[in-house]
Amino acid sequence: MADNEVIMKGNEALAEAAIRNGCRFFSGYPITPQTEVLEYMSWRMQEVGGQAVQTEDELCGAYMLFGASAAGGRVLSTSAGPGFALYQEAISYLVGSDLPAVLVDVSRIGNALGDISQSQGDYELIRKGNGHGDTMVIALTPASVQEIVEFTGLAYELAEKYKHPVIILYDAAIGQMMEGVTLPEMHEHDIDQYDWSVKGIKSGEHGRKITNVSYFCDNMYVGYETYLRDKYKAITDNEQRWENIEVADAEVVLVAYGISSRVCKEAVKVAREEGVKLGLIRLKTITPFPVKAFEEIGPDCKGIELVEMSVKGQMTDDVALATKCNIPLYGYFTSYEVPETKKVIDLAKDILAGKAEEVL
Amino acid sequence: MADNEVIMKGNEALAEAAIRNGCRFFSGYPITPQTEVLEYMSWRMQEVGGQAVQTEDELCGAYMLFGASAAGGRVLSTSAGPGFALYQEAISYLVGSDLPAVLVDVSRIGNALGDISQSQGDYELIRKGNGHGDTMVIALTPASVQEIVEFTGLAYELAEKYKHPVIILYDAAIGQMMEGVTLPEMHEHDIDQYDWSVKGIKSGEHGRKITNVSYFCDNMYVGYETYLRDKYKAITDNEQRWENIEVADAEVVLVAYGISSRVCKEAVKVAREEGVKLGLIRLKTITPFPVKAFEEIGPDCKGIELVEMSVKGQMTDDVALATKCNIPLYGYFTSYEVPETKKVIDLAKDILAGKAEEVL
Amino acid sequence: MLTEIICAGFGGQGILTTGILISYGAFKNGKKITWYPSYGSEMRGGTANCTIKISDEDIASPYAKELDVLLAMNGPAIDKFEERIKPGGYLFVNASIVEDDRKYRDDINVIKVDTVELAKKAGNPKGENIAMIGAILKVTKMFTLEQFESSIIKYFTDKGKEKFNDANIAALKTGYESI
Amino acid sequence: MLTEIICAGFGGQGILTTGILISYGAFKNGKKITWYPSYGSEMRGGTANCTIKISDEDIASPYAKELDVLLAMNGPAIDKFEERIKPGGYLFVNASIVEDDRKYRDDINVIKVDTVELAKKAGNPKGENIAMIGAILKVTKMFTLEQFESSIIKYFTDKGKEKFNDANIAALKTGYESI
Amino acid sequence: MAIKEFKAPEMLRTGDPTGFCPGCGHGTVGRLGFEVLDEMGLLEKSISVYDVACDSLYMWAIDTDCVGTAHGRAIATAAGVKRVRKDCPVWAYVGDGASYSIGFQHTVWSAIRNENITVVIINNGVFGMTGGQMAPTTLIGQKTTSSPAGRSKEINGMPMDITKILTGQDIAYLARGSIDSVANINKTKKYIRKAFEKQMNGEGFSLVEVLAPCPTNWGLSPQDSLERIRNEVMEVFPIGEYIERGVK
Amino acid sequence: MAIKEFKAPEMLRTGDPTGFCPGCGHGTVGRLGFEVLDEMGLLEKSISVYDVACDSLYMWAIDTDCVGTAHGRAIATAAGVKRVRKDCPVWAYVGDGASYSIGFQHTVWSAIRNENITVVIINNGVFGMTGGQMAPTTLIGQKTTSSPAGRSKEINGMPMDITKILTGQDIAYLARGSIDSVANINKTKKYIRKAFEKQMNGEGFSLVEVLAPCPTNWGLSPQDSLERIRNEVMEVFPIGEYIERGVK
Amino acid sequence: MAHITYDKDRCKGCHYCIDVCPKKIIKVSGELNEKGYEIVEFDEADCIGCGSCYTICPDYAITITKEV
Amino acid sequence: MAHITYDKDRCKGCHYCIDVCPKKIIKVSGELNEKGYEIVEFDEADCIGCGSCYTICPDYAITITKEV
Ligand SMILES: Cc1ncc(C[n+]2csc(CCOP(=O)(O)OP(=O)(O)O)c2C)c(N)n1
Ligand SMILES: Cc1ncc(C[n+]2csc(CCOP(=O)(O)OP(=O)(O)O)c2C)c(N)n1
Ligand code: SF4
Ligand code: SF4
Ligand code: SF4
Ligand code: SF4
Ligand code: SF4
Ligand code: SF4
Ligand SMILES: [Mg+2]
Ligand SMILES: [Mg+2]
Repeated sequence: MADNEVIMKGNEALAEAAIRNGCRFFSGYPITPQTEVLEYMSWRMQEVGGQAVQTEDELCGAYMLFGASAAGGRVLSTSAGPGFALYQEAISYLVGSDLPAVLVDVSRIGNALGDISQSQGDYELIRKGNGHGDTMVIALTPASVQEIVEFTGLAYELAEKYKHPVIILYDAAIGQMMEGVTLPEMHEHDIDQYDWSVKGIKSGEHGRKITNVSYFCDNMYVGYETYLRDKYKAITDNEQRWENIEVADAEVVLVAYGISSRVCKEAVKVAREEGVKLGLIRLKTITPFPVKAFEEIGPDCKGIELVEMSVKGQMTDDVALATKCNIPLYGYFTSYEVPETKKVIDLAKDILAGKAEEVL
Repeated sequence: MADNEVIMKGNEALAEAAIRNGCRFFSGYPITPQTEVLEYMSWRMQEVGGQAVQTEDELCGAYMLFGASAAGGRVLSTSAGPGFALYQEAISYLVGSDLPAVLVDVSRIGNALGDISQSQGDYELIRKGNGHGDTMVIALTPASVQEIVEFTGLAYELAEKYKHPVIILYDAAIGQMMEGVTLPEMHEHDIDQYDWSVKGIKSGEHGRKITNVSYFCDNMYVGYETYLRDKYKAITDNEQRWENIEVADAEVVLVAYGISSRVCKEAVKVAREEGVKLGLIRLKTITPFPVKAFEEIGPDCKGIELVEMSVKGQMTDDVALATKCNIPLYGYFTSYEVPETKKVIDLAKDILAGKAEEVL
Repeated sequence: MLTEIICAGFGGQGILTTGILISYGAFKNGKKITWYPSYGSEMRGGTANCTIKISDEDIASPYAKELDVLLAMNGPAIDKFEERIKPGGYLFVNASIVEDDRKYRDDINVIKVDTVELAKKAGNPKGENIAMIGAILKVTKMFTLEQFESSIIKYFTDKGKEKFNDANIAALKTGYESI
Repeated sequence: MLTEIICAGFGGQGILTTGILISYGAFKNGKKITWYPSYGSEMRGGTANCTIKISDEDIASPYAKELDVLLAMNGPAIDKFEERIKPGGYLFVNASIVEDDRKYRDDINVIKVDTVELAKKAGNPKGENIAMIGAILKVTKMFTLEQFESSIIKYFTDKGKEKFNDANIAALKTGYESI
Repeated sequence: MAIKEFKAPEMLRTGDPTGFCPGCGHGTVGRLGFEVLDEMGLLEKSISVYDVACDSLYMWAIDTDCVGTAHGRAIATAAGVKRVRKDCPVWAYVGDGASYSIGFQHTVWSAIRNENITVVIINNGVFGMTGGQMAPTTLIGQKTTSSPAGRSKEINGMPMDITKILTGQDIAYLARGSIDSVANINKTKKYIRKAFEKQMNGEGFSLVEVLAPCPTNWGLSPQDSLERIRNEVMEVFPIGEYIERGVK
Repeated sequence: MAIKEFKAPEMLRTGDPTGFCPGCGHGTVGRLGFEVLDEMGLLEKSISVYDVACDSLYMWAIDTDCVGTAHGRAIATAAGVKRVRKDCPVWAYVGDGASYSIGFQHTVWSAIRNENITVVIINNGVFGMTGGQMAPTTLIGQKTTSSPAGRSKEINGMPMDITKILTGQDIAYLARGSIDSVANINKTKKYIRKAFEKQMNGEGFSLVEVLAPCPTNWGLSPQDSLERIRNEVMEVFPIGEYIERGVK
Repeated sequence: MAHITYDKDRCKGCHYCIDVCPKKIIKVSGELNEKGYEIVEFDEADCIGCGSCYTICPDYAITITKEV
Repeated sequence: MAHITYDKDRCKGCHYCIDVCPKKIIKVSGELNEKGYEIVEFDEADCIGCGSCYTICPDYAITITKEV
């Protein structure tokens, strides 16, 4: 890499950003539309003396990462849709074992064979799935290649701060497209930096056990309940991230993340030129869900327009709760088509004209 | 089985009920606290000329079931917590391929190694997880061994009615305990009964393709969006199930499912004897979430007390939405301890005394 | 009325079956029951136990905090569960294994049953648990001997083990009459 | 101003790289860009295409519905995308492959570029795409020849392929001058 | 005077051309399976199982029953189909990535359980569908998008040879064919026929691996691809019959 | 005058007794590993990886670094640990259910990639932790809770023999030991020592399977369990060295 | 006498058939089909009906009928 | 001269050691330890320090020291 200002695909930018943040361990398995990460890592890790393993399947990818994290490495594994579904058990184990890790889901449409178009259908999987038990992860939703790069650094920071898995979720459109991007400087990660990681003991030290954290809590599950609640609360209180655009005086507030939010941003601008007061709450985290972003909504707001590429309108419930069910919700849901600026605005106009149907 | 009135473990009753409903194919892998299903099936299927396969892992269990369902069989696979997390991709494929199947999660506590106590921590996994894409399943939550038996029959009925996977979710306490139970009569299932299943074609027939349903929809994903939305809506409108106990005049309404709801039922009785007007909404389905049950809540209701064995209070959001955020919510959440009647009532009293803290 | 019972002892002493027999007897005599085992890793080596609740009405939790009866087939079972017995409740001690000079709470009824001896006497050396049940029936009057006899016969007959019926009934009676 | 371009042709014709070169040129000249490929099973055998958007401001969706420019390296590319060109937009046709008597919409500007011939002339037989870019620069005046030259040199130099720089610039110029 | 015909089953000829790339081996290997079924009078009763890779394109080329399942799960799925449809010839037709990488465990365990199905595996040395990443069968030194410097034993391990793995398993049939030449195609067809015969006799698991070209991801012309099979691939993966119940 | 001591590493002797059942083979097999590490001066640097089965009880018996991972994923996890901690001896100590059933794919693929770790597998013929279900290694005729009439070849397939599966793989070391007798325990210890030596030499994947009793789930006394290993298990699973880099 | 039926719309121009014909009677035609693939042409007269071209063709483009 | 250290609290009564002692100097003691396992007893005088009992003991209950 000759310089820090380049054009890159989202997937490749993620890979390069991870490396520049000190990631020296990658494990994963090919799956469209994220295979570029593996392909990039296959040569780039050799340049920087790291490890890129094409594992035999996603499970091995996830559990190698589990081990590499336990050993103190800064680690990455990426997948998409069905492959990410196979990570579920491991994510639960990462949470239950207090291990930092960065995982990426490049979401694609659909539930079964043959689906690779862009989509935002994995929202619930990432926000509420996460395997068995009482799991919650931190989930970041970048909307541009540049933001992928920034959130990659942030992801490592949060993962290690909370000793917790962080998931970066973006859809195929962002993963596959190239944009201009400024990359961070190269940064080395010290695998000995944390006391908790396994590294062999020194004379007199006790052996470390990376396992179910509840074993180390007062009264086991009783203490673990508190531990986990406190951790989740800290994350919820401190890590909400969003971008509000002209929300305060908006008559219709759009809510979106990722690729859809870019269209919404344009819609706000175009609509305001036409005299329609749109605003946008862009979710930069979906977990914790940025409830605080909704405080800025003003008294002029007639309705919220959810813009998401999903059949179910997967963020509906969270937005309803964030607004205490006080603002009518409308949805422009598309599943695989990238939403169009004009349609966003048209629905907003219908909302204002009282012609739209609520989703909840 | 000599007679229809017996005492049985929940897990064994499930197995027997499945067989009596015509299930002749079981695939699964041992995991506490559901291994009895596999063990029971290992001898019982031989008696009835069916198949019970201890697969090499959960993935094989899930995909053998996928194939057996495609071939027209009435099928069952069961697991618990971490094992069920490994079913996620397959569940998504079942949904995407319009295949009926009954799957069971016997939930146990926690996220990592060594957790087998009863718990209700898989609510979100079952209600919102279900793999990648825009998935929604039907999820039944029996509260007794008898209800396991009844819901097993219901599960097959719904699975075939909607060509959709149905999940029965209960916790280890219900799975492990014995109760008296009345079993249904033996019923044979005709594997040729549905036209859609693969069975070899007859001269002049066209080959059937069991695969991603979107291929057969108008305009592919565009049509599939509508197809899926309609299916989900039909399920949501028609299949909500619940039991309301003295809800209309209750000052505090309990909401619970499974083992916790049994305790709540007792609490309603005991509290009313003490003059505290409790009521209970017992969820018999969590998907669709029985929103309609909440219509009966009367004007005297001062608050809703959620009783669940989970760290996060996983049903909180759904109840808030079902009540349009209009009723204060309080939680008695325990993770692994079966809730106690007295504590349920104590919190209700605190709620009425204005001494309890809201959860949302 | 709700009766709460725990049966406990070493793995291999047939503890879970003992609990099932009691539950089944109650069920066949028109009661609602729950039976709940210790399961999972607890099985390894150590102790086994199960909790039985018997009632005329629906039973809420299968867990028991205030025992009417503790059936203790070994010492560790007493260590673990004695404190949970209600004042006035019953502790049935397997006197063939538990030291005779052991001290007990004085607000409960302790009944020592020499199960090995009784089983031998009944000509059913594996019938220790059933002899214990006999003793419990006599003391607590939960069910009549006849009621329990018929349920136990049905239980083993349904399992295809009718050939043990006579020996089992003998053990039950011997236990019953030992008190 | 937002410029929307699609490059399309057979897989193997270097379509994606052509798009990247245009994007990179724009980026190095201070523009915001998005480049978006067809990916996945579409790659198999058939056609390849990519969409480029160039703007001074943030770009919303990387998809394009109203093309300013279609760069068509073969016939099927024209079949598929011609209708999306804006009235008054440009269609650059690879005249080396596409039949000469083909009919086109009459509200667009069609420019035929004999890429094979030009590349040969430039002494860079693999430089067909770059020759095409040269022609586009000349017609659309998106960037000056010099602006694009320096970006193309940087692009290949960064990739460690500086030895092709002269040949590539020759192809670019030949294409530019062919109009 | 009799008529000899060389003619693919009508089903394959009457629809649209397949979605495979020019020269792709899938077209030939799948056809062999359908020819055999046709000749055995089993075509209509047959049920084929595909996963999501290039094999899945067969779903749109055929007009008999089929099931499309998740990546790597075709063999497990086929076993499930067969256990319910005992009279139907059931076959899983899948890639080498699917069967030896993500679904490897199901391949071996279906063999151990001796599931009464036929498995045909296309060894094309790459993950074709996803654009040519390294597969378990990629040769040492072969460049792929995920082994850009060529597969190296040190980093990626040796190519997987299923005939070694299944040595000594008590299955009905195991063979490896190739479609680099007419003679080898005909031989491969015989293997596939035996495999289906064993299934119909209830003898259990039969597996035929077939060396096949993926010109697109090999970056070679179709002809050069066949050449490569002859010169390079067959050396590492010898063709022939490896296990035959009652014979060897 | 010198002193010869037979003494388990202090770490193992000073805490509570292990959680294993009386006569369980885990106690011995794990000890052999720690003895070897101790004798090689590597105990403190060592990192052990367990999954959720009975092996996990070691986490509470030792005082060196360890990782507890999901069922069947110990070998994959150990490979991840080792790739970050190249200087530490890393071993996965796991059950036969974990390594040959749910995690089988990781076992074989770690071997193919020649991951530089040591794997010790306890072949006790059952799923011990979950109460004695059939394992890949359960013998034909053996009754388990999921093969109540005895394992049958027709229904469940033949027992899996890892030495057959890994035949011909280019790994550092493969051996099978047994702990039925003092002599065999000593032999097994030598195997484990070689395995760790190979790892420390960077030669790659080493695997030692050990025949061990699970008296609880076999329903036998400890002594009868050892007898059974000698009389029945060892016939199906012969002990010895199978692969040794540079030697065989 | 052998008869060749060639479905040029199925042909993808791999030219395998050219290589395997023992009589060398299959040639590149110089024409493209609708999909843009370079199709072949046959000199049926010399065909011996050996079926090699059928056998190697991955696209079911050739049918050979032969009287025997 | 060999010295035997026996940690009876670790012993689980498997009695493997009894079987392997070449001198047959390990016997069932008839006593139970705290956990209820039947412990063994040694006749140290005749011990040859062969270590067999140590080797077979799954519970690290025996240590043998021997002067050589
Ligand atoms: C769980 C999951 N992981 C990965 C993929 C992506 N994927 C689809 S096909 C394929 C590989 C195909 O290779 P192979 O099985 O060899 O078939 P080929 O296309 O080469 O015939 C991969 C990795 C997926 N769809 N699902
Ligand atoms: C995903 C998942 N599936 C199943 C289990 C349940 N489980 C825990 S240990 C075990 C088997 C243990 O057998 P083995 O690996 O042979 O170890 P052993 O206890 O016999 O030493 C099983 C099935 C689990 N914890 N997680
Ligand atoms: S990518 Fe390869 S395997 Fe797939 S269709 Fe094309 S040539 Fe065949
Ligand atoms: S169950 Fe078996 S393997 Fe597990 S500790 Fe007990 S004897 Fe050992
Ligand atoms: S082999 Fe078939 S597809 Fe290939 S060129 Fe010949 S006719 Fe066409
Ligand atoms: S049948 Fe034989 S001779 Fe005739 S064209 Fe085909 S290959 Fe040539
Ligand atoms: S071998 Fe060890 S555990 Fe077993 S009886 Fe002897 S001292 Fe006790
Ligand atoms: S060291 Fe040898 S002789 Fe001494 S007690 Fe142990 S086994 Fe017996
Ligand atoms: Mg392949
Ligand atoms: Mg085992």
